[in-house]
Amino acid sequence: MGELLDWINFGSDPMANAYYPFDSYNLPFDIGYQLWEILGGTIAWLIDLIFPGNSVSTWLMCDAVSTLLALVVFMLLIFLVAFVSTLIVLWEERKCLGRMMDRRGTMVGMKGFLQCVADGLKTFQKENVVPAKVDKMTYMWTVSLVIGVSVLVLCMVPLSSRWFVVDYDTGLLIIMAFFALAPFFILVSGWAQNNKYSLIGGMRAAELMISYEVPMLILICTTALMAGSFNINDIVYAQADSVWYIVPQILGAITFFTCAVAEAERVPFDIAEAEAELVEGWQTEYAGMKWGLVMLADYMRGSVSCSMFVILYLGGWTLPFIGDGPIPEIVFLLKAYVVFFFMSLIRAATGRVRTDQILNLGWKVFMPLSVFNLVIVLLLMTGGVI
Amino acid sequence: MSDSIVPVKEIEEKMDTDKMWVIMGPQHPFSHGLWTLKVQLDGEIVTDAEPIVGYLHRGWEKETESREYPKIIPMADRLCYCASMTYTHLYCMTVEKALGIDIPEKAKYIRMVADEVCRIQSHLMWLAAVGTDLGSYTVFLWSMREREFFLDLNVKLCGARMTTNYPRIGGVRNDTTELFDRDILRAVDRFEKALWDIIALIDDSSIFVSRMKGISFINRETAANIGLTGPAMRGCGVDFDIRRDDPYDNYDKVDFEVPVLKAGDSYSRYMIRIEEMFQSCEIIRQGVAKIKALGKNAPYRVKTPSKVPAGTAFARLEDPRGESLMYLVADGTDRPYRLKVRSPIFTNVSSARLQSVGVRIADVPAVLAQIDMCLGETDR
Amino acid sequence: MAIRYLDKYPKNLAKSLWVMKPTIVVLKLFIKNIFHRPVTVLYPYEKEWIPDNYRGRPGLRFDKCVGCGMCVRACPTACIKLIEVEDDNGKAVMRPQVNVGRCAMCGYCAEYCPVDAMTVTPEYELAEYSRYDLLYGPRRLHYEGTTEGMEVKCEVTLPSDIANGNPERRVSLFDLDRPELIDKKCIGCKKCAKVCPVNAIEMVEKGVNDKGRPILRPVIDNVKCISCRNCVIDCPKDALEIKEVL
Amino acid sequence: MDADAVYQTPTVEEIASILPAKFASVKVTKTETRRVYATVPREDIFAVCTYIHDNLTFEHCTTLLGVDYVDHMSVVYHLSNYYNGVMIELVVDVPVDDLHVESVTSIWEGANWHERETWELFGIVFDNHPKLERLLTPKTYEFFPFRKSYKLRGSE
Repeated sequence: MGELLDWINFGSDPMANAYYPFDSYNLPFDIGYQLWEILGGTIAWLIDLIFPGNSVSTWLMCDAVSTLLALVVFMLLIFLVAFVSTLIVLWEERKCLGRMMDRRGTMVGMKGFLQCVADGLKTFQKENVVPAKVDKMTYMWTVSLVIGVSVLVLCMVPLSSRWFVVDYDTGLLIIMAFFALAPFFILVSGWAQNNKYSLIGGMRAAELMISYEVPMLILICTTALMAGSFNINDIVYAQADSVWYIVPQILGAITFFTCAVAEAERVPFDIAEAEAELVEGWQTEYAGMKWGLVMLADYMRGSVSCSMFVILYLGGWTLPFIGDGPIPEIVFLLKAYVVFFFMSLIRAATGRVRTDQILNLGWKVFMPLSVFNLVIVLLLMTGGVI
Repeated sequence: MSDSIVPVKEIEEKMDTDKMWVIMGPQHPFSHGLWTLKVQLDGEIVTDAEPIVGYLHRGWEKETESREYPKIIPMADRLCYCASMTYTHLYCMTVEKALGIDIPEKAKYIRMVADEVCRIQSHLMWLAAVGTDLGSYTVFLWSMREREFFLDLNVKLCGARMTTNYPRIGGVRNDTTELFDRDILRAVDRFEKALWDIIALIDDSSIFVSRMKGISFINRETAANIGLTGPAMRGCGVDFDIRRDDPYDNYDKVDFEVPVLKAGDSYSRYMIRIEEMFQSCEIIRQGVAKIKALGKNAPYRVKTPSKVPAGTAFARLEDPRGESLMYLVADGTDRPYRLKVRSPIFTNVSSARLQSVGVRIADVPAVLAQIDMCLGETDR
Repeated sequence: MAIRYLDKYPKNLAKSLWVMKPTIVVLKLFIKNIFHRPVTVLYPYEKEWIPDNYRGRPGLRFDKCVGCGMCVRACPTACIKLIEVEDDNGKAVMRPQVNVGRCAMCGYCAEYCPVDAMTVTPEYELAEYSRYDLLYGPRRLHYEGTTEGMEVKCEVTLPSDIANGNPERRVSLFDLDRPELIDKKCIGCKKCAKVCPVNAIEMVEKGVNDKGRPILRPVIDNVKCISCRNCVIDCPKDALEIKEVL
Repeated sequence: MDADAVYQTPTVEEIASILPAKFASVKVTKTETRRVYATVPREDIFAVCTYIHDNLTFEHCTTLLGVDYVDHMSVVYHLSNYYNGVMIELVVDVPVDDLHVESVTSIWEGANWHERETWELFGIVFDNHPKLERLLTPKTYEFFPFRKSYKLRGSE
């Protein structure tokens, strides 16, 4: 028995918890932990009120359980922030593209932001059509996997040194590995739809991947070489200590930007869903909410591409002369939006390249450029400039 | 091949690699209208193609046989939604030829100016289609924006945007209006500036140029033989323009250049049309000056008899898309006995196989956009 | 005239190997559009200005109409029909009814109206819930604010005038052609006088025939006549013929 | 006038004199500026067209159409020269009971679809045509809709 406030130990330090899952301070976990303290404390108090002296209440408030359930809240929080930032990216593209094309862009509520919500609701209400001759299991699973992988990789991008999911030493590699998974599912999905356009689209996704993946990894390794670590925190703070890597690696930054556009399958590299010749490419047979989710996944990948660019070349969440600042998460997101603006600009200004051109570009232009970039970095490092 | 460790050829034979027929259309983003292109693909490369048209066949020619001559003018508008003015013009020219009458100078100049407005507007429609076919929505919207100013000119001239119903047998429907006189030169000046922006978007972009340059070559002899006409033909090196070489309606009294390129690839066919828009602007400027010089009271429409004497007549003109011809058989009544329309696209699209074989499937829209498809006149 | 675009392009492809210039052009428009409005017209809320001669649905000035049926004959889609309505004095008159669902907005009815009662109107929002609602009766065809610019004049120049060196004379198409009587065929049935919408035909006695009955022959008042050809079409013996002035 | 020489820019007068000289059956009915009108019996049409294409350099077959005159049918050829804009109109009369004309597709590939169209709308068979199939109308049609014997519903 006791008062409600006795059960809620709000403001306790999560890091003092014996089961604290991270090595350093984690803001979303802290928020989640406090939320769970309020929520779980209330539940425990209620249970104790009904069954006085039971052990469930105390079990609920023990270190292990509260960490576990706080993690659930933490996950929801991470996803929510990532999701809303994706919606902002979506809105930004639609509005900016509209202005670039001399039209108005979205118009529904809040300068058009609510159009995303309206579209989501509309696709959600649509009938779930499964074409008769598709391979049903693969058809459903691949699209789930594409979306799942995109959500996963989106949530794994740290927004600051205190807003992260994993903080491994190979964090960058893990993100890139998950990021590169989607084209495999697209390939399978293209086959499963029993549609010639989808099949060609799926093949093209694979073709696209082999052209940009290698230079992209070389560029990442170059940055890791400069920072001396694959840890994202280390990379960001190494840039804060010296100079943003876009300055010494300007060539690499441009190449990475182009590869990131290809990675996100956006114009000019959206050959997998080239609407002029392939109707909608590998998404042809997906309708309703499935299509809506696939589109959302596209923007998630675009948002992740921008985040990676910010981490690798624009000093992440730090600002020059200021360092972390009071709200580094906002700084990070704003930087990502600026990068995304340039992606929209490229989309408005260019057309679609051909499949053989992207292969040529990947292996004959990007590959030498990235190696050249590596050489420059090595020379700079041996020269002791950095 | 022979010295590779894996017997590639053998494997390929065992793999039973079939070629794939992909049926693009009739509802496909690349087919601007209702038509089908069956393409046979070997991987991504087109090995065979077959165009299928006729989804929009309305029996236009048969239907004219049961209508009086003036009533066919609104019908001729509906032959092509982008170039309605030229078809109406062509029809009136044909009937005037059968009647053996000459129309007033002012009507000729007005028709010429209206035709060139129509040509610019049609070419802009084509430019928009090229933009989407090459994956850029910006080009589409910018061209459509420019096109709007010319549709407004149409409204000011005759009250309708696309189905103009403006030329009449023996002249034109009305004199140029004050609004038209005021706006036409302004619109043309404005358009030329805006067109350079669109050109900067396409011709200064390596992506667009590399998509169009060096694919789908057609040489001069083939282009003439397969009946390719219009800008597509001039892009293949045939130096012929009906406006210059077989002039009708005072085109011989204005000064303009006919752009011709010898390269014969998709890009040269594209460039011809862009240049033609600039030349049309020139023609409009000169034509408007000539109309002004003729004065307000000059006749613009003569009275014509309602019955056409028996006999045959044909006239041809340079449509935005190529050479169009109408052949009229009159039997002395107020209705035509037979009216045949030679649509340029009908012949141009029959060369779709020649144009698309050997290119990649990604280039099929880009190549066939240069035909400037319009199904109303193709199927009639 | 000079070739203007082909002289500048194609440039060396190596020089244009970048997408910089298009990007700058697009960025320029973007920055411009932050301060200016885009060219889009938000249609249901804003509307484009349209001139008076815009060809929307046909309009009718009821009091001017004489019910001659020229619009019916000129209509290429056969969407106009003459129906009987009461005019302001309660008299039954024939007035056109337009099926706007079939109307092609060609403006022929306004052009061929001899008394300019039919006009074009700038009204283009014509969607209705049923096809019946698309039938515009003579009263409904009336358009508030009909101006002079909405009338379509049909003025022609005669080829003979041009040949005679008088090319600036323009005549209304309806002041030219007049029906002409072929006296042998006429049976004096008065039908032409009945169908004439402007009462331009008067039956005049011209002597007496063998049986002693009066011979009636139509006499056409060329000033009143609007060359609507009703008499020619309705003549049972084809005794009237339009004489085309050229 | 050498009938076998190759003229790149034949004038109207040259055409009007050469054609009847080369083929006795060809009758030039009318000439205008840049226009020549002629009639050809159907036996000679292929030879005349080959000659016009090869020797008079008429590279382009603008159109080819059929007309149903009830008592006979006509096939009208419009051929144009790309060097001076001269057009030749050839009229070939075909009796109703034997609607056969030699195809000119092997001379001008551009005539291919026009011949197909004329066949499907009038039933005039073009011999040696590579692919005489229905083009605009459905493949199941068994009649020829543009003949005068085919009445439209509203026209009667």
